[in-house]
Amino acid sequence: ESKIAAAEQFFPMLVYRTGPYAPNGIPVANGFRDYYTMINARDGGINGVKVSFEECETKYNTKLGVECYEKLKGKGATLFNPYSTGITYQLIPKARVDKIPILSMGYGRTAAADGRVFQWTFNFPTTYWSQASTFVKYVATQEGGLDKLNGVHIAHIYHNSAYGKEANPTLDALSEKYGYKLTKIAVDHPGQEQKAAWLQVRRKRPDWIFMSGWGVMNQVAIKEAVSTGFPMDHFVGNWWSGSEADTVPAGDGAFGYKSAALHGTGTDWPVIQDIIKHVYGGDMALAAENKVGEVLYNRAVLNGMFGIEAVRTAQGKYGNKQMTGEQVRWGLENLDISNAKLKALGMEGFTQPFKVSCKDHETGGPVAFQQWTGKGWQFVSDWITPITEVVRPMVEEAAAAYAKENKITPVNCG
Amino acid sequence: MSEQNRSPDILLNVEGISLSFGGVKALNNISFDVRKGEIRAIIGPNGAGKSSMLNCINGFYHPQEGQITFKGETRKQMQPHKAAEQGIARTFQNIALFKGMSTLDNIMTGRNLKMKTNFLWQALHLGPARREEMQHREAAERVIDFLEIEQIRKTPVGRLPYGLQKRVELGRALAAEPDLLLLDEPMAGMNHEEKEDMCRYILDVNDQLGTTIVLIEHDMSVVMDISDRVVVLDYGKLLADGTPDVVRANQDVINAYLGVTHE
Amino acid sequence: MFYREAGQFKNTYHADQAIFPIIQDRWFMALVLLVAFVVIPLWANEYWFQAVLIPLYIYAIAAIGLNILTGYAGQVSLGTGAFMAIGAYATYKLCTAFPDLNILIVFVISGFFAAGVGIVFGIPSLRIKGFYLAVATLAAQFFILWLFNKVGWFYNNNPSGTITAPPRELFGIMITGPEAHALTRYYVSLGFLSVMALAAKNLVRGRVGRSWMAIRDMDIAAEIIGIEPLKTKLMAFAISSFYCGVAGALFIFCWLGSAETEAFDIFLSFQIMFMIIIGGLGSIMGSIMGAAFITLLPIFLTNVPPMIGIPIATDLSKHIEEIIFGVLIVFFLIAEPHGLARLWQIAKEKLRQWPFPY
Amino acid sequence: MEFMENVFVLPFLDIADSPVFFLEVIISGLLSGVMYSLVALGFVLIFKASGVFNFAQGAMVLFAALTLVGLMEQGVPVVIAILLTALLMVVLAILIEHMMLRHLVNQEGIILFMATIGLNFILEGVGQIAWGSDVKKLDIGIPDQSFEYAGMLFNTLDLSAALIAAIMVTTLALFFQYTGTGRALRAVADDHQAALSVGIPLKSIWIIVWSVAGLVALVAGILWGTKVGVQFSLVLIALKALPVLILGGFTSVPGAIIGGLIIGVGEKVVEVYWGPAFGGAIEGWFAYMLALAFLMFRPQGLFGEKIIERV
Amino acid sequence: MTAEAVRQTGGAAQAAAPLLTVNNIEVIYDHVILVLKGVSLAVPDGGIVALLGANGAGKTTTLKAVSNLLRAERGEVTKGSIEAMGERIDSLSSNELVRRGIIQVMEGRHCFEHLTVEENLMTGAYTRRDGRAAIAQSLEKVYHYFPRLRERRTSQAGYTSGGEQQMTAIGRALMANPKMILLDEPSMGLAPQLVEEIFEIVSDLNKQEKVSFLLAEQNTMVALRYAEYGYILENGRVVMDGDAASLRENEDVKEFYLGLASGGRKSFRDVKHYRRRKRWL
Ligand SMILES: Nc1ncnc2c1ncn2[C@@H]1O[C@H](COP(=O)(O)OP(=O)(O)OP(=O)(O)O)[C@@H](O)[C@H]1O
Ligand SMILES: Nc1ncnc2c1ncn2[C@@H]1O[C@H](COP(=O)(O)OP(=O)(O)OP(=O)(O)O)[C@@H](O)[C@H]1O
Ligand SMILES: [Mg+2]
Ligand SMILES: [Mg+2]
Repeated sequence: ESKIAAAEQFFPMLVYRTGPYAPNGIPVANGFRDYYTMINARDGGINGVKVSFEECETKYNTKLGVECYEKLKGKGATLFNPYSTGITYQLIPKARVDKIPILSMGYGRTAAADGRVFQWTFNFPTTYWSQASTFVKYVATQEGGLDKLNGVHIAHIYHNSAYGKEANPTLDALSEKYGYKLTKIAVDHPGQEQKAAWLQVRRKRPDWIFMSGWGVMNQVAIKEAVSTGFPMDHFVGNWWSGSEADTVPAGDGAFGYKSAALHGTGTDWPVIQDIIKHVYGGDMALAAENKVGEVLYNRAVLNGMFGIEAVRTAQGKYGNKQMTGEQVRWGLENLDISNAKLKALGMEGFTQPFKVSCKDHETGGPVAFQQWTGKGWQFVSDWITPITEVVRPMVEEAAAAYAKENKITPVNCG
Repeated sequence: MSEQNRSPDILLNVEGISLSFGGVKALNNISFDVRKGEIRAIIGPNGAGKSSMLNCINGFYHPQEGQITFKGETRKQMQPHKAAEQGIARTFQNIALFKGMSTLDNIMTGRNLKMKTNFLWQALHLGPARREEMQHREAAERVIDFLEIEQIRKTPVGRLPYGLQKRVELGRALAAEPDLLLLDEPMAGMNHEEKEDMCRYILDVNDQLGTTIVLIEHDMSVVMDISDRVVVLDYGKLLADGTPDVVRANQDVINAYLGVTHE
Repeated sequence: MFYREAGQFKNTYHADQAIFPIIQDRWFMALVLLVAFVVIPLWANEYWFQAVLIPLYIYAIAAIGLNILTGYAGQVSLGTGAFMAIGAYATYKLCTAFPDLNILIVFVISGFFAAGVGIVFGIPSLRIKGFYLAVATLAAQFFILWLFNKVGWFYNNNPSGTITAPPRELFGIMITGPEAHALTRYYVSLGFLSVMALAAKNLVRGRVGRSWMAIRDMDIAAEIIGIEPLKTKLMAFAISSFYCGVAGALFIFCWLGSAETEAFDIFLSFQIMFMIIIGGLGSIMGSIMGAAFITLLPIFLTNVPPMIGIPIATDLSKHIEEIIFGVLIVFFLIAEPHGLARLWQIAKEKLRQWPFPY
Repeated sequence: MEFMENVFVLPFLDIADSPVFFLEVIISGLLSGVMYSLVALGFVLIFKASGVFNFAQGAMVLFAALTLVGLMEQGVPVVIAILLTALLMVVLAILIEHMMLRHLVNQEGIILFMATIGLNFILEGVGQIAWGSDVKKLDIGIPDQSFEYAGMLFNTLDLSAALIAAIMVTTLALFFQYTGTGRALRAVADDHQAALSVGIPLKSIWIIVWSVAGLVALVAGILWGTKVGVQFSLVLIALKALPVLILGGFTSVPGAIIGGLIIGVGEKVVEVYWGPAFGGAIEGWFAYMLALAFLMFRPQGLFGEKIIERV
Repeated sequence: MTAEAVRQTGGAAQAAAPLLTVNNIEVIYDHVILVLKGVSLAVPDGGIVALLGANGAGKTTTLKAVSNLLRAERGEVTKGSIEAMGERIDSLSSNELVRRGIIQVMEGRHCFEHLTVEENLMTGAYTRRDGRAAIAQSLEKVYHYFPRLRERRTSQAGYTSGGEQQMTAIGRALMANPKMILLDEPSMGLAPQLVEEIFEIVSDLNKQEKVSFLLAEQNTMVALRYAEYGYILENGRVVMDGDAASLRENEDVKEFYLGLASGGRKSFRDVKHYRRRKRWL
């Protein structure tokens, strides 16, 4: 705590710039770093409170994550973005005790959307389960309506881990509801060899494929899909399976591949332009080398914005000074990302507005679908809202089970 | 030890043993017996099948034909550790000590079969386990004393010179207090004086404990001096069997094995 | 001259059989225990407990377990991670199914589950040896983790597929769960380590340990002198897996708090393997030293450059750290292939002769 | 009951239902098996010739591939880049011998194994410092296209890999069995000290072997890199090669190939037909179980040298 | 050979420039175990020199110091020097030594288990560059010396008997066509007839091909019969040396190494246990 000057807001960064997931980790880490840097350079911090940050390398490894967490905690961290499902799971119980909130944007434990049980964990704007439901809705729009889903054959190719399996319950539940046929195909970690999975695809000939992949698994799957001759525009990744790192190695074959998205890509957004201006001094080439505008980079920018805005929100209540973990938590819980605010932040259209509440830490934000054009990604759908009436009860059930097992009394959100 | 007080009971009887490896007939219909309390030597040229014979006796090799009777019990096949339980101990031609362990531990391993406490007691190192350990340590110390290897008690055996290793190996076999002791070239690589010591130990074991001994050795002076009866093998065949003097005089044996002696 | 045994006579075999027959060693050990039990808790902060000491002790338990199997009984195993997972999942199942069961006892029972599975995967060791045996243990590694990942029953069908340490207390003190204080968890791990290290030491210096080493050094000769190979090897597998199982339980319940199967992946097995090789195969003390080396060194390497004020990019510093780590491993092996334990011994031997060179 | 049916009835009906597809599964299995063999081969070479289980083989594959891609990104023409990388692998072998192996003569297998783990860390670190951790596309002109033939799908990259592997294995197997150097290599694996005593220069032997293993790693790196992109995950391919290695026998060059084929076919058939009954992703552990089953009958692997047990 | 003649050749050889000289070397294992405490010896060109001594005296260590195999056992020469053919050889690798014609037959056989007997023999010819024909000829010669090996040539060395392995090890060294052989306990485990044969081979090679020998041997009787000169090692020091004949006459040598008490050879049965060895030191 002592190391932080009085007027600094410290943002810890758990990054993975090395190891098997580095191709994904690098743009994420750069995005955070650049957004924080830009805030200091452009605005002089948050309402005059400078942003400070420090990276700690986790190699995407839970055990190294512990060390990083403790180290950065000791330096006055007030908000963690773990960027690894494993580390998130591990920090969720600690958050409550250490009084440091966790923001796992679009990953981690879906049940944490129930803010009454997971008071200290946030996963807005949306979750895996919501995402799966938007995928089903997207297929419906392509097939001509939800009622046309009956008889459609969807395959879910997933990373055989807790993360990869997340979408399964939702897809199952919706399959029951809408009558599409669901085939689940698991791919073992790390996924460099997927012949068996794609043989099954060849055999079963699904109409659509949804993929929950990560790292090398995505690249190989896209290549295999190409060589199997699967129509790429019917192959949709989740938002962790749709970045440049996944499509580039497959070359031209990847054209037409789709994925879910939480935000826009490219550099045409005012906020990204600000970064190029303030961080890279307008040097586009340098910016491109640092992956500015790539999917995962922009995701980190969005994520960085959430953290900063949470602090700003908290400052609105507690005064313009350095916020504590508890205050940041309040800020997160009362975060209101309105269209006006997005505009002010240079992110209009970049993502959709939402409002967090005590009960709902997810907000059931909408998801868009984007397609790979060979150079970049392009939105090919509107923002699709999740099927909340199916997802939310599942969330509450899971949260209740967790509360029971861990002897947590849900808070009353009034 | 004179002929009269040697008991004539047969401790071990080997009948019609044949053993082959692929094309090599290592043993071919070999029969002989070993009386209780005697020192029985097996000699023969290199590759004659002597070590293989010992391996058959203690169950490491399973002969294709023939049977072995030990203490009146006839068997065709058995597992080596069963043989050990019945009271057969041995030393090896290529030293087979436990290299990572100290001399004392090697000898204590020889007493393994006699130790019974379960591992839970041992983990606690209390009560019966501790008593037992002490009691066997004493027995092991007697062996160490007997073989005069006190100074190297705690030395890892891998570091010992060859001759001492052989002695430790003998100690390990003795620690088991066997009824039948099989020795495979116990004196190879020793100088005269050390051979004298080794002979002394062998004779003492035989004498004081009444242990029956089967011995393979290439040093004829040793064999002729200390053994009661000698079996001669020659590339799988039994060439001769009898007292040292008889064997020494046998022309076949001289041709096949002894050559002209220089003494 | 300060370290010598001259003049220290032992009048009983018992005294001679003591773990530390030399008085200086006994003092040293007492000092170590004093530091671990009293000094460290007074001084350490949460970072030290949570990032350094607790994992160190837990790894040390697993390393002792693996050392029993690999270092003493000579059976190469790469299934440590899986056996640890069994301990962790068994603890989770037990303490959620029987919330009132004493948590410390649950840890021990979980160890027995691991032991049972260890025996099953140890059976091939009768026929398969050396590096080939590693395959049997790798089969265990991959199969068991797949099973825990696949079968929802193991994680109580919760949708996230992970297990989380529920809060459990003993005599009113939280032992596990997020509220359990780091100091408590520190003492629990240290307590387990002390007791289990002592028990392991007792085992390896007695009959059981000798049979293990005999099998390791020369299995044929061991069998010929009456050591039953199957029984001895299976016992090693059982006891080793027991240690790993308990370590695995502590791993989740006293350290990580929550994990999925990936926490126990093959790299954990490798890591424990590194510990015992660097520490010294066939040495209990070495297992602990190896665990310390492998856990502390990277932390040290990560924290040094910023401490002395050299700012290096995160990835560069990680890579450099890896390289230094690799170089040090090679360096230590060249300096002393038999590990830190042996180095320590040689140091003592030199001390004994000091000031004479030999 | 349903499970029983899924295990004992349905898969067979499935196979009978579409024999062409079954054939396709088998052929895919054979082709993926060859890809594993390429990596296993590097292990075999080093083990056979020095008794070292080289943990760093995966890192060598990565290192070679990274260097090749890195050079190509700098604008070096393909052929020259390959030659330069090959040269670098030889230099690496010399360094390894100089800094590591010669100081560890006559040590036990497990110690040498550990040393290669150290090497593994070093190579990973150096490779990534030099060339970064990003995914890179590797294209040296090996065609990577699919075509359908007799109702089955083939990929030209897989076929090329099979051809290359066949050539490498034949050459190496002949080399080991019929040349004086091959004999010397096997002697070294048996007993370092005795090999020294008859004047076999351990140092140059090791340099040769590690160089060849480095070149094999380069070939594996090229093929795998073309297939999945060059990135850190290439290191993990070693895990796929382990069951192959074990099943074929650590000491057998042909074993690496046959083992690869058996594992490849076994795991694909099982995953495709039996995977669904078990919930999928069973090929990972199945490969090990299959290897284990073979070992129960031949403890030295299918073609490994017999383990000599004598007293 | 009469004692007189031996003394003469031995003496003459000593005077000639030695092929190998070891000057006052000290050897330490594992950085702490001091084994040789200053050993010096010389082998004349074309001579046979015996190295005698009890178990653990340091014979093997001395030979390994010469052939530079110590490094592989974590031992090192810390003092003194070793010269052969007029140059320092302390730092030469064993490969270079073998090329120069110095080869060691290691104690305890050390065959390559997985190679066949013939392949084992062929590894001995690794350093030779004089063509297949010459090597084939040497192989013939080895088979001529050891007919048993011819019979077993295709079996894996690991499965041959102890004596067969010993023959293989010696044969392997002969295949290198050496100038000097360091023989460590060649007679160990060999049948008496064969022991004689081995020493006949030694003397044969020595006479016909001028091969020199440094042999560590426990069978003192035979060793001193064939060697011209002998050194006796005790506890890492040379305690006595002299030509073979004089050693054979020495009372102590007679008693401790030859087992000849004043009254002639004594039966092993009659050795008394209280007798303790006399020490030279
Ligand atoms: N396990 C085995 N496999 C193949 N051949 C074997 C095996 N064991 C022994 N032999 C062969 O059987 C023959 C007899 O071997 P054995 O070891 O019994 O000889 P030995 O009489 O002890 O000879 P030595 O005096 O040289 O030790 C040898 O030719 C040997 O090669
Ligand atoms: N690798 C080693 N490490 C430690 N000490 C060793 C090593 N090798 C030998 N020694 C020690 O060196 C001393 C001399 O051993 P050496 O083998 O040279 O004796 P030797 O005269 O050849 O005996 P032997 O007749 O039994 O072969 C012995 O005391 C032995 O314990
Ligand atoms: Mg024999
Ligand atoms: Mg010797």
